[in-house]
Amino acid sequence: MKALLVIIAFCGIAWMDLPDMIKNKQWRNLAIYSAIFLSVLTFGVLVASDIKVPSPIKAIQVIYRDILGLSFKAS
Amino acid sequence: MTRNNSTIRKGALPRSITVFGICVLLASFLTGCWSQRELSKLAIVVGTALDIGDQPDTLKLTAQVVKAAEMGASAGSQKSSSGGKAYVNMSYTDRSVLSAVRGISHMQNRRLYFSHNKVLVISSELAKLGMGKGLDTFTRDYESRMNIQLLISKGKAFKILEEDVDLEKVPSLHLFGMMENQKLNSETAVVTLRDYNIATLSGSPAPVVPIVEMKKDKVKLYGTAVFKKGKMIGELDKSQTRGLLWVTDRTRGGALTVDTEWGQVALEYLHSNSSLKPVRTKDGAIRMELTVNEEGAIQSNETTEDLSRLENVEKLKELMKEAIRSDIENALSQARSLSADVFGFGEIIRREYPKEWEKMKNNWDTLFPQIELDIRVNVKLSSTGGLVRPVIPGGAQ
Amino acid sequence: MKRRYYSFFPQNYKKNLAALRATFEDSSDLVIREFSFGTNKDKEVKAALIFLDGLTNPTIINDSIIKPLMHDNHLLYEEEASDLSDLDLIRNRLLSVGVVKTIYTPNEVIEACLSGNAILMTDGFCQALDIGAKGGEKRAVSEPVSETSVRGPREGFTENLRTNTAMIRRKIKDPSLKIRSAVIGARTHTQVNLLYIDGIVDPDLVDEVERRLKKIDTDAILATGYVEQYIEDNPYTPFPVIWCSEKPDAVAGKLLEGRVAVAVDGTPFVMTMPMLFIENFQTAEDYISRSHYATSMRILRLIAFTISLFAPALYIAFTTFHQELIPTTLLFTTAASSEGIPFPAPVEMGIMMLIFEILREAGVRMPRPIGQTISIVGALVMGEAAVQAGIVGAPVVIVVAITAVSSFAIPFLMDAVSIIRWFLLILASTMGNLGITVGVFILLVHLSSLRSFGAHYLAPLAPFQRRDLKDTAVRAPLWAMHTRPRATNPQDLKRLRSNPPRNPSSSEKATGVRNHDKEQQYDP
Amino acid sequence: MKSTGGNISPKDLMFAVFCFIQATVLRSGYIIAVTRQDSWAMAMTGFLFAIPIVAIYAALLRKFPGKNLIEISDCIFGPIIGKVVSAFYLFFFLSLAALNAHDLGSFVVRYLMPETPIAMVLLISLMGCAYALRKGIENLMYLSICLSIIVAGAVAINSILVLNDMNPGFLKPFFQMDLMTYIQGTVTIGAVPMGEIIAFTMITPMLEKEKKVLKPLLFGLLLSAFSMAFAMLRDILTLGPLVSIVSLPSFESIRYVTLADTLTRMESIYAVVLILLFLFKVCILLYAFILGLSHILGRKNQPLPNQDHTNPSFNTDQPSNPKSFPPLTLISTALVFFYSLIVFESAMENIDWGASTAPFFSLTYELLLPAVSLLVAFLRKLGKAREVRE
Repeated sequence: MKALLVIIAFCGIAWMDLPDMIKNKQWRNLAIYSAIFLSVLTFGVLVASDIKVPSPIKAIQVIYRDILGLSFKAS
Repeated sequence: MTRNNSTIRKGALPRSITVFGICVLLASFLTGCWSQRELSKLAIVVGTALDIGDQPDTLKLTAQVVKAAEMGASAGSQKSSSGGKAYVNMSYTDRSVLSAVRGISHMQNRRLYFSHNKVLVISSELAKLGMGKGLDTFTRDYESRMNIQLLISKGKAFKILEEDVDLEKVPSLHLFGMMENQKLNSETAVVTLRDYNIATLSGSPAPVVPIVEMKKDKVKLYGTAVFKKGKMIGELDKSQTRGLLWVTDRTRGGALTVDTEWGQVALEYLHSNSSLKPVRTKDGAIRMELTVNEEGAIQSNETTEDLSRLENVEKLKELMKEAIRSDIENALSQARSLSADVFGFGEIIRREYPKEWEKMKNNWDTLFPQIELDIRVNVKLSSTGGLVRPVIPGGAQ
Repeated sequence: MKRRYYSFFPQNYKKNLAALRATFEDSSDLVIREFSFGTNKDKEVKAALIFLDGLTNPTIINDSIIKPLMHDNHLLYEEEASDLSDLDLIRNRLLSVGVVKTIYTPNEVIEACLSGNAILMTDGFCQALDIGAKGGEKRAVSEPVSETSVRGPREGFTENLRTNTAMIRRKIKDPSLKIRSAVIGARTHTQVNLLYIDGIVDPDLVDEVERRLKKIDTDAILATGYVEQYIEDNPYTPFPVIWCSEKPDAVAGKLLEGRVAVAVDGTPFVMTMPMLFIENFQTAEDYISRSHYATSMRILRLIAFTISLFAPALYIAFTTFHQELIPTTLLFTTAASSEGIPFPAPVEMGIMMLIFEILREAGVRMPRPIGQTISIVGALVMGEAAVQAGIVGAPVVIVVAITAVSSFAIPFLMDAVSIIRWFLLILASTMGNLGITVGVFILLVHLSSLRSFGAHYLAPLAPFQRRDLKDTAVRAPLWAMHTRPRATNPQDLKRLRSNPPRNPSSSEKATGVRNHDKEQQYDP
Repeated sequence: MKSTGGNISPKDLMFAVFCFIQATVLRSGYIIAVTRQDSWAMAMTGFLFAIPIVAIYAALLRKFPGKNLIEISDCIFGPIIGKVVSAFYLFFFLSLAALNAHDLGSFVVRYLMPETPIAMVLLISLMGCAYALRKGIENLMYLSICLSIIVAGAVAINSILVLNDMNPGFLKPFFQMDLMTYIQGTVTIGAVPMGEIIAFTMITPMLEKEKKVLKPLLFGLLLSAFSMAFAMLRDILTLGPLVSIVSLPSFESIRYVTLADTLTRMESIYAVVLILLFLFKVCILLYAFILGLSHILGRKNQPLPNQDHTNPSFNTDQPSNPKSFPPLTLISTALVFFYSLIVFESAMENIDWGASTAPFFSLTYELLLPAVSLLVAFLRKLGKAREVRE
């Protein structure tokens, strides 16, 4: 259900962005755009369908705190 | 981002308007049932009472809910009032405050709404067992505020909310107004949840909360409850409470009747301020120095003596000083016997002498009764009110 | 689109007339008055005066054109009188009319005819004379309906372009007030004038306005609003980005601030541009009344704007999301009035707002006496009855009423506000305070992104221009507003010659004695 | 017309910095929990800590006038390493945008609309941001002074209203904690809210006088430091020891406002201002991300997307420049939306991150990378050396 909403929203985004590029025949931009569009769409669908996507912030925290040892002690 | 007029002219803007509009509309349908609370679906709580439940380890929560229609009737609404009570008390017994609230909503078609909660009454039995359970919910919850009035009841707390009120329509509002009014009397320590929390968090935690009791369907202020480690351990009576207020600079006014050689004279406290300072003596011990500056007035004179004479004024001043000093000493001895730092000596020492405090804080309970308090009272009697001399028979001659 | 023009037959008078008749076929208001004149019989000249009845002034036609030709030719010198067929002679010696022009093409004939001139064609010539005989019925100058003034001038523009420009000219007696002219509309041939003060206005601005006017390619311009929609920068904004007024003094004021005015024939409104958002809150009266009063009125209008924009949304947000914000006692009353109302608060509000909009529209379009009845029926009866019947709560009626009254205090923004109000209402009823905040954010960014002929719409506020704040929420005394607003980028920034500006009393103190002497000298 | 279209005055930039940092006042809870009643001083020391950071940005921007951070690192490190460095920056901007959006969302959910899912809150807020970005960042920057006035007014009014509840005793004892605590406070304030103005290095090429960067940035920072210290003082004075245990001190302190029993509970009004500021901040960060992404993906030697419309109203009929950048606004906003949804699972994680790792994470991008860039530029003798010497 939520994933469906995400897809609908992305259709809206595409509807707003694509016509200009197609009209102006910017095929390179279109290709880049589609690549980003699809990856964000995948990301969004994953988030929306409650599949646990690990937060990059978590990874950074592990790198900084546990590997580099850089962290303040939380009060 | 790249604002381009030619595209806008050709219809990119209508497109974004369409999409935005659809999104807002969708959002409105989706959010419709989330945070929105219709006024007519709310039960506005204005007072809460906490008692010990009948089962072990439970508490009984009583919420006083206002019947808006009855309240509104006075404000000129067309709806006729049925003449009934303007409030309903709802109770539920459960293991925590939150589950009791949920319990009440199981029985009602409306949701309890705590944002306008004004007073929280806790029964002394519960207070003696420990306050933490109830208060944390009220502090943490986003709906409830920290400026609600805190009260301890002698006897059952929910009884307090069933007070027979005359001028107000709802007991809780009456209680709230009553507490606001006490600032002028200076015989009650008016304590909000925030004050209680700050006192608890301070260096020497011994918060106080006023006590109320029911007498013949009317609520009466009784004194002050003293807490330590979240449990009620004792009480201060009215004079001791006033002493406490003198020390903590919270006296705002009040009346004092003194017995003079000529008879009774009523004095009024007009303006007062006090300062409490820790002083380090030569041997390294810390004493407290209290200076009370008081400005008073003669309020009534039942005697035939001319009180405007300066030597009489001096006598009255002495009596006033004595009264203040005895209030403070009373309070101090009670605090010492309870070993509870209700005055916040510890906190003041922590602020002024943090290093010494580090050493003292661990055995503060034993140190506190030994802390000396120097009391200095300065009294001024500034006026004799509207009369210079009393009305005495034949006084005009 | 191209008109079907007849071709001019050189020197063939009869054919020309016939062709003209064919062009104006089925136009019963066309008058072709054929006559002949001359001093001696064999040299009589056949001529025709062509005009559209109703557009021309009969007095000019009779007394200044036909009469001199037919009766006054004895006043000519003899050698002239012998040959009257010379058009230049007629033009120079006979016609006692101010504006006479020789024209050569059939297009010009038709255009002149349509714009209310009389055309004199004589036999044997391929030219014609375009004689200014404009006239016909027109409304007298009267007090403007849309803006009334207490202390200011009471005259308002009329539908006649020349009258309008004359009124402005009468205010600004300076040759540097320029009036450029253009004709727009393939069918309507509407005369459009562009006014500006040379030396104050930014020349680029004039060129830009003219360029945009020339770009208009339409067949009809019937009012200022038509031109406005063709030349404005942001077609999709609800806010007015071109200012217009019915009052010559207001327009003159705008011209003096370095703006360009566009007057369109047939409308009693003159537009000025560029427009700033703050102009919605300014009235001509502000500059006439004392500055304290004007300032308080400005602030009042700003408050009215805020109320009429946000009141319904805030009411909904407060009563359905943030009840903690309502004072306890007020909450009880509000809750009491919403007991037993069948609709959720946003729907309730929507219904009342809809009713109000309908009432307003009905009141505006109806003749005035009926309009009043409608407002009484609507406001009193419906509001009261709706509350009595328990359809809406009394607070909602109050809020809508406040909203309505406030929106009347800001007539320029009324249209914009009445749309945005709905947008905010929807946001508030879905997201409460957050919705309103996001709405405000969008509104601010939208306003900030608007441009009116290159000027930032939100100008003295965003981009912030401290020195221009003197004429925003505060209306500083005139002597303190010594510069024109920078947003219009005027060539001549200084309004006052004396620099730095002085409080009049302080300058009087300095030269007080001398002034006093002078005054006495001139006193009779 | 020679209007200021597309050009941002130094004053605008200065107040934009103020608004940008002011949004983070809410997050002062991280520091107040550590340095307690001395936190107000941390705002000032944090400012001192931020001065060298800002100086590095200013030096970089001076060396490469008219270029933004991404272009500068391209210049310094060459096309390949430059891209990698740029990607790091981009990740930082993206994370900051997501973190701030999450802050906004969790704030609204916790205090204004507890039953609404955070996704809806983020959606509507980010829609507002996307709209602003499509309209052009300069329009937002123009608003900064107005916004600052509103903010200052709101803060002043609220502070006056809580004046009655203040107790100066709460400030004592002064400076009695470990030195380490104060260093932590200083670094946290210097890095987390203040250093984040690195996002403005993406906007400075749009400045009216692009060389005058240091002054507005520094004065903006100073202004924010003062106002932050002021807000913290207010919170400490009103909340006392409570200040270190409540989650949002500056919000909690305003909940005490009681004026004549009617003007109570002003915090929803204050919340409006805070949300506005958050939207402003997220917009700036998002813009930095989008512009950077466009630069990485776009073709070389093309004009900046915002510079070819210096005066948008007057070239309505001219053919627009062929856009060399794909329209990334909406899709990037969507990315931030999903990122901020997953960024933290709970408020506790958020607090832990903010207090422990965030300063170091931020400093890597705010101090380390620019400093290395500057060093490399010096070694490779790039940029306008003459200007640096001045």
